[in-house]
Amino acid sequence: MASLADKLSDILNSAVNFGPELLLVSGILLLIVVDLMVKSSRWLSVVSILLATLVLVTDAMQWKLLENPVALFSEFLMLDSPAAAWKVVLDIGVLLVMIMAGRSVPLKSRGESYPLIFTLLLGGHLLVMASNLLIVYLSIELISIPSYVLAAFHFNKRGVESAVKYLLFGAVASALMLYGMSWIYTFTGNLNFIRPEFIDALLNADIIPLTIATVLMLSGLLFKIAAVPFHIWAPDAYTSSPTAVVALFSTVPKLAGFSILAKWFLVINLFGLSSIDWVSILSVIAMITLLIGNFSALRQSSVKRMLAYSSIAHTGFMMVAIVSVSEQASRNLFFYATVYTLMNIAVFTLVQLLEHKENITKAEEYKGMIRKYPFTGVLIVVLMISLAGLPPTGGFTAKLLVFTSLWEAYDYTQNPVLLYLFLFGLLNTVISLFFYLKVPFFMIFRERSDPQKDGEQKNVVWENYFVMILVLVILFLFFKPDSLMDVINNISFAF
Amino acid sequence: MLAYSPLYLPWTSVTLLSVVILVLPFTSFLLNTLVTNRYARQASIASCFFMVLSSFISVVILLDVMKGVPHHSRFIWFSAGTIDFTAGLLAGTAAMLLTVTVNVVSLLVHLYSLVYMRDDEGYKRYYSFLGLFTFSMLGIVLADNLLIIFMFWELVGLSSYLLIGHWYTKEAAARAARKAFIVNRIGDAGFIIGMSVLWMQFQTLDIEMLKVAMGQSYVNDGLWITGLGHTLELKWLTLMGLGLFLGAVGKSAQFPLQVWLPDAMEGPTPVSALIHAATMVAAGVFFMGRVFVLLNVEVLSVIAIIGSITAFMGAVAALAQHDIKKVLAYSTISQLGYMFIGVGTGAMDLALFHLFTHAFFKAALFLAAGSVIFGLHELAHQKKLSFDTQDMRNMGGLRSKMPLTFAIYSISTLALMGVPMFSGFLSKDALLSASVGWAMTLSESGMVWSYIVPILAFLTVALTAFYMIRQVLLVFFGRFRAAEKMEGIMESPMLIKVPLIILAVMSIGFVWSLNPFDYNTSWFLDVISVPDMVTPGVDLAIKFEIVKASGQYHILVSVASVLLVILGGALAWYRFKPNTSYLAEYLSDKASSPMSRLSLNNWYLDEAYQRVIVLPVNLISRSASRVETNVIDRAVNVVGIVNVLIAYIIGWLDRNIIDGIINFSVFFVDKVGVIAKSFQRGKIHGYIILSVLCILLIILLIL
Amino acid sequence: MTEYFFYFFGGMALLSAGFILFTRHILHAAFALVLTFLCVTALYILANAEFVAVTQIMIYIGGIIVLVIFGVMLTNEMSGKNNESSAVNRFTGGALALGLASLLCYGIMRMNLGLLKEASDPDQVQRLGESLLTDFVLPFEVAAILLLMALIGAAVIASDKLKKDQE
Amino acid sequence: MIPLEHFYFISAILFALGLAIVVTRRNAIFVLMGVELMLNAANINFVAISHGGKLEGQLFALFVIVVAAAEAAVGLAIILAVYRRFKTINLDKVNEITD
Repeated sequence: MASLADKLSDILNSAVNFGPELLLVSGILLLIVVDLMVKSSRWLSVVSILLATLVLVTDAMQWKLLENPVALFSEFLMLDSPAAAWKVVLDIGVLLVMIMAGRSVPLKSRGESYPLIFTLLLGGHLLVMASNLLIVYLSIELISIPSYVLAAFHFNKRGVESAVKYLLFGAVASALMLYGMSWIYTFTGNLNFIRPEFIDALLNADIIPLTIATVLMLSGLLFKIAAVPFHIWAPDAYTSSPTAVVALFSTVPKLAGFSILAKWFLVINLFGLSSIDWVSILSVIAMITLLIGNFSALRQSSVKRMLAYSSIAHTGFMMVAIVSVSEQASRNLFFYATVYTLMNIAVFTLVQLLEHKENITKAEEYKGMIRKYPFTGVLIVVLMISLAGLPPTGGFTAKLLVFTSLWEAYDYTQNPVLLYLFLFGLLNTVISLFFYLKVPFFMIFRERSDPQKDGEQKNVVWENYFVMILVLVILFLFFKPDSLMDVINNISFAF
Repeated sequence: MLAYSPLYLPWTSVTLLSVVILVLPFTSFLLNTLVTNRYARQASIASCFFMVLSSFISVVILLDVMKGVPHHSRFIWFSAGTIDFTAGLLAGTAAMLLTVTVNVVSLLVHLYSLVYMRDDEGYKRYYSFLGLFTFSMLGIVLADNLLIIFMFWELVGLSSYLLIGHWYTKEAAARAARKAFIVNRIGDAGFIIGMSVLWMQFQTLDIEMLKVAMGQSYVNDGLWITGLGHTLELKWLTLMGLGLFLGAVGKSAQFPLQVWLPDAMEGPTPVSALIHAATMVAAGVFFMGRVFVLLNVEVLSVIAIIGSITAFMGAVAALAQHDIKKVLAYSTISQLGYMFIGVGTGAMDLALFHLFTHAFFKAALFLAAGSVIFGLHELAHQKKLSFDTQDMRNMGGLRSKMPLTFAIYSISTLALMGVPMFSGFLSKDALLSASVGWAMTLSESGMVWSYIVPILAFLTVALTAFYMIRQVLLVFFGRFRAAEKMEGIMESPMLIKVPLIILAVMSIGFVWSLNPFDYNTSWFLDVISVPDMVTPGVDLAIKFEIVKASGQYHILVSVASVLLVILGGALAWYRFKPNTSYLAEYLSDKASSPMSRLSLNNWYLDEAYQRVIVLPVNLISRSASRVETNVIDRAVNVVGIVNVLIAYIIGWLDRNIIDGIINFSVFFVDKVGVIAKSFQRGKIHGYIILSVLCILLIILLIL
Repeated sequence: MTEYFFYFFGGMALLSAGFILFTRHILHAAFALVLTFLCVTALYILANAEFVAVTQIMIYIGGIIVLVIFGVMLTNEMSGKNNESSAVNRFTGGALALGLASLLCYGIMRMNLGLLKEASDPDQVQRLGESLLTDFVLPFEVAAILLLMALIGAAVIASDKLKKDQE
Repeated sequence: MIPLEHFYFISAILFALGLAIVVTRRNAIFVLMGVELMLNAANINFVAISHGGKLEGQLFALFVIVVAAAEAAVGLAIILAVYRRFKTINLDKVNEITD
């Protein structure tokens, strides 16, 4: 039993490595105060972007300086290089969303949205570092509760409807997860799931209650990453929330969920010793997720709803990396996550732009837009190609890497389910083309219904340049994936 | 893990020059995209110069590689774990020949379009997409790696999609573009499957490396084992070949995916000449050449049969078309079928030979057809007439007004029919001989079905002669039918004539062989040779037998094919020569026998696909989304049925025990109301039920 | 003696929860919920967790229940309709819950947990408090932020003035 | 003494009852109550099990109670907002999103 003094000094020592999060918390408080004092939303926006940049920089520095994994706060958190890297990705996501929110009327009209988004980011930070079930639960709630509120930010009928459904569905999912946790705690007597005794205890537990508990526990994580069967909230929430919020939902919580799922998957798999074939189970879930995501996207008329299903399908692709269980697969997942963040936020920025300027939401309403917004149109085409995973974009490289690691996993284990997943995933890539290219098709090959004098009209908007930078990065990641891979290769996923 | 890893190969002057060839069209694409509309004309002229330069460089390189040494450069693109992804450039003889062809035809199309597309409002866009297309086509040709080829393959698909849909305001053009795109996707699925099997087995997609690796692999006890010990079942080898072939089927419009090519004629005519005659459709054949050594016997047989079926079906479909370009489109399909016969019978060199001869005379035909359309269009414009300028029923007698176009059309027609002294005769004769030799050899080992290939090929010769003579007669002979007088029609301007003349010259037999009656003397076949098959299970001895047999029957084949040409041509002359009653009937739409309807509608393939594929797919995707959104309602149906059932049972008890029929009716109506109400219900409950149910099911499945 | 208390309170908790399931009157349900929580509190005490029990009473019964009743008052009564609430999915929902319960019970029977630990230690509350501010300081602070943001979020949503132009 | 299993049985049944309330009641407040019951059920487990005098379970339960309060606050606020716009909190009738 450590003495009180030891415990207090542990807290102080941990606080040193907790800089980015402390910064975040102070930033949240600052934003609340600024919101109360300043009327103009511009200042809030500026402060938010600054804060996001600062957090990004501190996280990046932390990652760079980190040598060995550090346990923080009585081993509640484990700051290792994957966690540090994931935090950077989440920060990038939030920074981009903050920039994008510059055009989001609903977010700007209520200053509370900014602290809420940063709270969500804080939850993400804690979740990627979590090594304790309690922190997993708390940080998932810390992500969820701001999400429920943000989903309602249109404050119209559809907005609050989607919020209430999201809330009830999320509450049930987290209750299921909690119940699973209570059983797991029963078996292990320990909340710290990266300790060897935790794994030992799980190995000794009776298989039937263990299975029940693990699956219940998984449901909460599947909810966060929007995988089948906990994906149903996504289309409704995406359709009715402000677009900037959708961009946020589709990236930050999902990626944080993936990082913890990747960690947790190793635990429930008991590092390969489990008598239950979790790899196959998750592979089947991934296949169904791909199937439902892609096939349902085919028939959607609303662009945001289509992108919701597309993000479900991307969940399936990222799960491919998780079931491949290898260090390289984790790296490839990381690559995928980075590219996914960039392209998803970029495409939502343009969707938001057109929604704002032209008040259009449906794919067929995009007809002829390339003549009014030639630059925007070209960017959308590139982004859709990237989302579909075609060359020459980073989306292609990401898919290629993920499937490479899946193939290696199959080659190593000879598990036929992985082979089916491999072929099924490839097939789905082809299918996904049809809906991704629907919007470009309407933009290019259909005349506008109100042919005004276009062309002379110069539509110079900052979004074009913002997205252009993102697109250039995406293209760059195709031609020079090593530039990112070299950075990722420094992450030690040893666990 | 052991893996085949391709080595780094440094850049050489030749490969760097090849990069320049790639860069020039891409620059043209960028230039035409970026300039403002004011300078569109200048930009397009600059593009023509780029193409001149590019053609010149490619000829220089061709002369260099014809000495026999291919140039290959390769660098490591990126690595994932232990695996290196490479990319590189391979300038071999076949590749450079095709590079020259692509560049030259593209140059001629660039020049031709300066006039043809002069007044089009999408002029700038048109030139920029031409540049993009040329760039991506050259990419396919020069890449050394299946993955890179696939990328350019996609890019070719994209740019052809954009070019077909050039006149996107026409509903038909937009639909044709989409159709081409979708059909090509099916082919891509095959390509991906083929690539993934190769990847599974060898962990590399570098073609040179694959050749080595494939040569080291062997078959043992139904298993396909690589030199490094990776094992797959033998069926994967066949599946790989079929997958790659499916990719080629999509691009080269072979049965059963040929439906997109006729519709693609909605694009501008020069585009049809470039894409749908000379280059893009040839990509499939060329690609088969690249992976030829990886194919096994089963796949080759499938290729031969598909090729012959396509050749025949395409020729039949060309018989009764009204549209001048559609005849040529179906003819292209049919000729591509010939090339695949060549691939399938192992005569890869002959297939490439036909590819090149065909590229020139078909481009000439398309551009000449464009000249005709252009002339009629000018007429319609001047006289304010409105008629379909592509419908041959509106043409006739143009010989006198467009003598040069007529001459060129005739030359290329003779080449296409395979008349001696013209290029088509050489290559077609060679392919026919090869198919005969193949069938003879195979039938010796009991495979009599193989005769289907030469039989269909020979039938196609007669059909080809028929539809081409018919077309020439309808367009250039007889009386002009669209208007009273044909005064407005004039020969096209110089910029259109020059490309036509160049292409026509390339259709003369002497250009290709000193002795225009014997393909064996062709310089082309000296520089191109069939790559040695390395696939396990291929018996090289059979190949020699095939070659021997084709040599034996060569004279017989030539005579037979000439006779068939005369037969077909004579039949067409008899029917469509000016002032026959049949012609009159045809023009008044009375001669529509079931046979000609079958031909006109391309064997009703579109309709069949509509029924067999499109409708079910619609059904599936509709029900997928319905299940997704309404799955709960389905569950409610079940609940409703259970409710009715319970209601019925209770009702039955009611009726029997309390003797209350009236009571029952009241009860029943009440229940029906409840059921009806239960349909309009909050989905959220259903969502939660469904999710929890899935979780329970997963648990039960595990236990 | 404690056994009787245990089964009594356990039974009461289940009965009152079952009442919520079947009652049509929302206020009755709210009161039944109070009863359930109280019985659960008793179970906590029987399991020697006095501090948790007190927290349960203070937060749930003092806070959440009041919130729920406020919600009931604010929503249901204003429309002048009766505050009944009908049910859906009786069969599927019931079957699902039954299935879940039996699955869980089956799992529990395989668990082999032993008996409840005898007697509590007297300085439990002190240890809890110490833990909260040392070992558990991180979750403690996180919970604080969670509550703050929930407060702000609830205020944002609840204070929203209905815009006139909305549907 | 009381077998621990009996705590777990009660918690399991309470959990299932909570779920049943969630999936069968139309009224959003009822659904919220169901969720609260489910959380409470999990808490019973956490409190009942004690591993060698460690208090982790109890502490976990405390945090769950806090989270439940936060969730209830946000949930009721959203339900209120729903009521303002739809004039009902019957989840069946809250059905604007149809695609």
